[in-house]
Amino acid sequence: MPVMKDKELRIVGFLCNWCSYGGADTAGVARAEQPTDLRIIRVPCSGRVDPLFIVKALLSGADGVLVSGCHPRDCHYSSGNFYARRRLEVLKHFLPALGIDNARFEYTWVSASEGQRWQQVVTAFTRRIHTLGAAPGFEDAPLLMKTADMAPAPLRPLGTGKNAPLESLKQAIKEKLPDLACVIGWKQGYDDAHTTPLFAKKPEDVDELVWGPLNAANLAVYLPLFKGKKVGIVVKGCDSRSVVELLQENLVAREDVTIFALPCEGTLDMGRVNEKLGRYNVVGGIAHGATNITITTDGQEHDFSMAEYAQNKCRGCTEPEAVLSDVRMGDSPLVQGEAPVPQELALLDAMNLDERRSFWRTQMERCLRCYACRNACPMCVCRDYCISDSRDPHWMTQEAGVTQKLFFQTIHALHLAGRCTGCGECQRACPVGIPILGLRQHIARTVGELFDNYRAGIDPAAVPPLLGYEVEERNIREREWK
Amino acid sequence: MRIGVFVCHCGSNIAGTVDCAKVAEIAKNFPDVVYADDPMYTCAEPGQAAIEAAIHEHKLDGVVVASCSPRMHEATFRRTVERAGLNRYMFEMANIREHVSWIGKEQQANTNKSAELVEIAVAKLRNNRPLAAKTFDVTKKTLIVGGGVAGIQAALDCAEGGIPVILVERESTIGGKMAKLDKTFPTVDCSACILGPKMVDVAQHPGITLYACAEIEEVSGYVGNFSVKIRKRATYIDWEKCTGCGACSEKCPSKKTPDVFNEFTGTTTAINIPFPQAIPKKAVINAQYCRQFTKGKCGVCAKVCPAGAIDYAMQDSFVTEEVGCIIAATGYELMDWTIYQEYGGGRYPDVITSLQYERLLSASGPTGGHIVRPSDGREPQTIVFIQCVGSRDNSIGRPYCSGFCCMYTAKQAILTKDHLPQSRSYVFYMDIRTPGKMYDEFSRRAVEEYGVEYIRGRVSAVYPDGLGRYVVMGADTLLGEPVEIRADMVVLAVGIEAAKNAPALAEKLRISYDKYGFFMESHVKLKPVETNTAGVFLAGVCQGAKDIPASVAQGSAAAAKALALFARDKLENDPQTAQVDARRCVGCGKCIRCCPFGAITETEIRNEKKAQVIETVCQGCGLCTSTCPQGAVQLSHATDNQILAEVNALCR
Amino acid sequence: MKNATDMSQRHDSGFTVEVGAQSGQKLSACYQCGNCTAGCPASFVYDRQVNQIMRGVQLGMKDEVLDSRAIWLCLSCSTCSLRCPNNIDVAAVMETLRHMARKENRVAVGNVEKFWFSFLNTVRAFGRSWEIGTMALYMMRSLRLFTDLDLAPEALKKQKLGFKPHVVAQGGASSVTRIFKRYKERAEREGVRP
Amino acid sequence: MNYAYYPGCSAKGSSADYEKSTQAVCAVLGMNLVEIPGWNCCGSTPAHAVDTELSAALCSRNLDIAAQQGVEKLLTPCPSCLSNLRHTAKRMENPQFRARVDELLDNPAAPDFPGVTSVMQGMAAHCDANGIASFIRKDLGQLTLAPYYGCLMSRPADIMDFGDPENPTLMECLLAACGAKVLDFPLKTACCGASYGIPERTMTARLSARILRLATDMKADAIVAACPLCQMNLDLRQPQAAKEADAIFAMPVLYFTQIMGLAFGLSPDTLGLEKLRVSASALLDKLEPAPSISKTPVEGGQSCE
Repeated sequence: MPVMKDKELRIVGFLCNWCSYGGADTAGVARAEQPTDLRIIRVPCSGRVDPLFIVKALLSGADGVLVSGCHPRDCHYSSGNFYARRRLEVLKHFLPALGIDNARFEYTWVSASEGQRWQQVVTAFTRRIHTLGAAPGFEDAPLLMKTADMAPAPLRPLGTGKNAPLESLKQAIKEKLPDLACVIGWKQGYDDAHTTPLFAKKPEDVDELVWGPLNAANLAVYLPLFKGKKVGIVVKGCDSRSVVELLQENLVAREDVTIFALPCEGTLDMGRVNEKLGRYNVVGGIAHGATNITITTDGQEHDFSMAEYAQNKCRGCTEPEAVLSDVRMGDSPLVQGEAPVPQELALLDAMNLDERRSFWRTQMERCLRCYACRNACPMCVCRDYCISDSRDPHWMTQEAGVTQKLFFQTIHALHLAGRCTGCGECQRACPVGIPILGLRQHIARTVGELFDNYRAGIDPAAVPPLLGYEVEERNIREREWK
Repeated sequence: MRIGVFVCHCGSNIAGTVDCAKVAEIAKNFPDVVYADDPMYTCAEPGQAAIEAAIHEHKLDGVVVASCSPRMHEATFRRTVERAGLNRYMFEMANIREHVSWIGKEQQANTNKSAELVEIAVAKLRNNRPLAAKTFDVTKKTLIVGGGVAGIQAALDCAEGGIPVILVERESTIGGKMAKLDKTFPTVDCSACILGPKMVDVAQHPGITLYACAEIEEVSGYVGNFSVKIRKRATYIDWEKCTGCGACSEKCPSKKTPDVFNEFTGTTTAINIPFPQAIPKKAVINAQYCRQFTKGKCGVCAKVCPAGAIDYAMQDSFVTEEVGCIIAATGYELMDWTIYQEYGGGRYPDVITSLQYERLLSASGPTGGHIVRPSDGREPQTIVFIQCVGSRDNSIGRPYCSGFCCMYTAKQAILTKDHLPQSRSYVFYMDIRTPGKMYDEFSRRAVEEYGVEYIRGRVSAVYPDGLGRYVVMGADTLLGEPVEIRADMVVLAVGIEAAKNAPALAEKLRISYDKYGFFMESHVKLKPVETNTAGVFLAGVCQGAKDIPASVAQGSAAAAKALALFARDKLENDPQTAQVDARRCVGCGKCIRCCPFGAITETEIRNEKKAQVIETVCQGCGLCTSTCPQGAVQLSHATDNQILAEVNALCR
Repeated sequence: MKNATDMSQRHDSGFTVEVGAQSGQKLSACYQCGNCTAGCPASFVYDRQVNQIMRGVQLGMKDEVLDSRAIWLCLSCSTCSLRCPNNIDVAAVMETLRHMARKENRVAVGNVEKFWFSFLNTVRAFGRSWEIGTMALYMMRSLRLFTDLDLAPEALKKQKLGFKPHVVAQGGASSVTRIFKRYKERAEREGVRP
Repeated sequence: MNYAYYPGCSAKGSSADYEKSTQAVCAVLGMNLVEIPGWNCCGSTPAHAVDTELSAALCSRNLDIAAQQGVEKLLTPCPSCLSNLRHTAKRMENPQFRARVDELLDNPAAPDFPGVTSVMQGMAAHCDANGIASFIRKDLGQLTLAPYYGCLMSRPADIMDFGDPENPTLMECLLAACGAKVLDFPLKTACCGASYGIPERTMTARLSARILRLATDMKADAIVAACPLCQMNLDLRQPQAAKEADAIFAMPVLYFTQIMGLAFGLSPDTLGLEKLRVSASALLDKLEPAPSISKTPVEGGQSCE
């Protein structure tokens, strides 16, 4: 049903049944006059309001969304609003990453007795939305193509790992192998220039293990498949954080996983490597220098220096060593300096809201909705039951529009809030090269800012911030209604 | 689906600013809507009959009523559709009165908005499923925490109603604060004389099991089936053997033990029975002062005990009770008034609390009921009562009124005159709050018959004058002047606060508490005894300031709730609970972590860990549903699809 | 006979708001317990008690409040603020009222202001206060030539008072003089009484 | 150890004895007080009573001088100066206020001011009770003293940071460390009438009389003050107070530094006792040589801070 043209805008409210819905009733009983734009959806608790409902509404044409629950400490369900506060605050920070003005979304607390306050809230919020005007859509945003810059100098010398104690590691793996269903590692792929996952079950399998800059894949993605079995996994520093996050979330049991780690000297951006190699028939050989590798295809030598061809994330990496391991070998590299703002995030930061909408429209038009990003993500443990392709719940339609695709990316990003370790596999897997990592990095930064510099996948005992709360949040301030 | 829509005029309440007929007309175009009408009063008997008739006539399998707030009449209409054979959850409401007609005057906008709200309701209804309550067995037994007058009343009422009671008391005797009082207002009845028989009834009632010196350790389970682990603190005396003869206490050499029962107005022995009417009348050793414990030798009590009940090696022990409901009656404590440095911060011996004064008044108190100054044992001639010490004071974070201080201050002033006819009493007050039966008359008697001087103003400071008396610096705001009184004794009407460990107990019971530690009732006005956890009820001051009759009344009310609960052999749950789709569940336990009620547990299905909802514990908040990334947990009647349908109806 | 105060006529809500804003205090929080009055050491010389001043401010009774002697006799000991159960900095309200009264040239207790200026004049001249100078100036201004004359012999005998002002070295005195000059000029510019 | 020092105007006039004894006692404790150069009057009560910005300008000039000298902590003996300086530092945190004050100054004030604290707290921070006890040469055991802080020292609590605003105990701690018997003096933070002795003599006389009366009734040998104005009201104006109260007072009113000096064996002359109107000779008669220099720790023995 259309809104009343030139008079009303589409404003959706999610109100908890016990306090705010009652507050709105109280306002009504008191005949407290209010603008007519707001449409209220009654939910049991503000904690029931999945942030995705809000994004869904905003992407589908809502001009404003208001969530209201019981005041902190007054939750009918004792703590639902505490969880809501964290999740909605993260969403509030995230919306601008999509190009949506976060003034269009607000959450607040109104008790059943606060009819007057409810009137104030509705009036102020409606006025605010009218000041902002109708929400600009994505479909008609002007096209804008932008790419991320290359990251600045690495924080540690990058290399090819040719001197890593690979043989000792193999020996150590073989010693543990009898107790393990298998050990996950890398082996040579369809040619010398590529690797593929190795699932070593027998000692001779272990001999196939390789180590070096071609081991870009994050093998933690396979761990949940072995849930309940004892397995080993070989990790780079970044991979180890995914393993820790899986441990934090009970998706893998600590006693079931044996972590083998070598210090990582960086991995290659295979996208650019493949681009340079071009089409070829046969790999003639591959030579590892200290800081470069040389791949010979069809008799022609291609030199790839780590300094130039390493993945962006490796340059900003401050954790080349595993944050948690059972077997660790090799010398610790010296990391100097602070992690820079990741390039994909810097790209987003440099744009205003209009540009971001244009940017995402442009990128989403290229999206094939192939779900490679999801399948590569070690945190996407829903697998066959991802809500983006289910009927119950039925979050997404099969329509191939820009907003549906962006909504899928939002589902992925919000489901990763406080969980994403920034391994970048989603983006690496994207066949059309959409810098979707920026959305995850944006949320990770927000989570760090709100929750005491929390970083996912560091401490196996840490409670992921969106699965917990503080009665008095240190960094979340209630916004006043004037 | 066949949906019927009823757009209520509510007289002119809705129809005044909403074109109800037009809304009904628009509604006919919504998917699955086969019937729409706009009755004058839908909730009235003819209105309800019309709905029932329409259900039969048009073979409706879902009904939307657009009228007032669902908080008003959802239950009414659910019963209506149920009478006509529909499942009560195949019904939705659109609130076009409180949220539309009463808050805006423009008919066009209101009509449009009403139609949209009906559309949302229809969209939701199309996703509704019939829900059925589950039944389960109950353990017909009540556990009461706290043996003050509220807990005692609740225990006796439950037991009389045939429900066995477990009464858990932290101290070594029941009786609570009331047992310490000398007289009660407004009748000036002897407190011990009216409470004593009730305490004896508790001891003698076959249906009541009393654990004194005991505290709640752990609570698990849900309404009808709680399991409560109780810690029985070591008393160092085998109560099975102790006869309460008091021989031990007579001979105990540690005579300087602070007397908790007497509010530290005197001392007692390290082994003692708090007062003669104590229930259970059993001795307890205070290990902090007992020489056997502090010096490692003594053993006098063990030698003199005729029953051989002394056991210095006793340890805390535990007992677990299965009960169907729990009544919290943990009472209150006085706030720590010594933060008031301007009243001496506890340094002046003759500046005492009202409860200490109560012990001085009491014949069983340390002075045998003689009012004397703690400093020198002399009878005071001038006594100043200061009200609102620690009440209605924002500067110390206690904005609330403690409720009964006005009355007991009047009582104490009256009793003072009875004890010491020559004395003069002054009461500094801000407001006199006496809204009870015969209460104001009583406080007027203090003024008119007993000559108590009431002075309207707060006291700024109290200090010793160096000559044995105290200077009380106050104001008489009616006079518009500061006033000063040389007093022999100052009695502070100290404000109340929740029992120290009330928040810890609330966490165990999974009930809410306010920032002062008082337990939250389920609804301020309409559910003052219930809590947000089904099967946990409140009685007495633990829920908020109240006097003895109100505490007793709430104790009885809580008992009535328990008896009503147990009147049925089986309980039904509210079917609006979370459901787990085991196929979708990956067993990550995020829902278990977040559930505020511990209603989700881990189970194993074909060797895989899965979440499982205990439907009787689930309160239906839906936090799990918004937490589960796979959408594997869905809150019935507020599923993702139901809410999405509403969002989609609005945003397209 | 005095007529009843017509509250509807008396209420100058602008005054209430202004006092609240300048003092930074929430005046509506005052529930008239009288604690400020009870503890005020100067109350016995007041024409209106502190709680009455607070009530007057709440009711917007500007003239009654600004013309009261009490706001001039307040010792600024802040006992009232310390013990206020509603966290109102009553002393700050009193000081605000004094400032407002001064700026409107309503000085109910002239001697107090005369004493302040006598004191400040010595500071302006020498950079530091000078007791004898202050006294001399005050006696001239207030025409109370015998002020504390009873103390003089003892004070002089004990050499309690310096006959010569203490002048701040390093040009400090003139620097202080300039502070006063700028203060006065600015007040005149802003049209308030310095 | 050197300490930056702001003596306040009365140190150069009516409270020269406070200044003298402060210097002498600090010297014994090993505290060298160094006046900041070119300091001016803080404006005292008249300045802030007239205008907060004027008061702040006068104080800021001093704080600015200290800041230019690189001072981290400035000591002052006078509670009124302390109050004004600390209030100013607090108010200058507000940028609008600061801008208004800067307009009055020759140069804009330094962005960060040093902390200001009382000499009394400075002593307590410098040495603990045992440290003080080690300097004792005279036994004060026969003296019963009424500590009196006045109203400014401890409040407002958030500005002054001087312990409980109703019941500060630092002076008690120092006096006890010196071996004296210290009364729990209830009017220790009551107001003495401040500078109203001149324009409203009756008020000051009545308020001072109240304090003198209580100390007399509590059988104090002396009132111990920490504020020049309080001392003057209670001592020099004692006859005025007595007349107002229709009483006879003979209550010596000493500065706490004078008492400490006596305990340390300093001569009455060094401590400026001759400046007292009410003679302290009765006190001096009660002093006895300390039997031996106490090495046993004072009860509590810990820091007075």
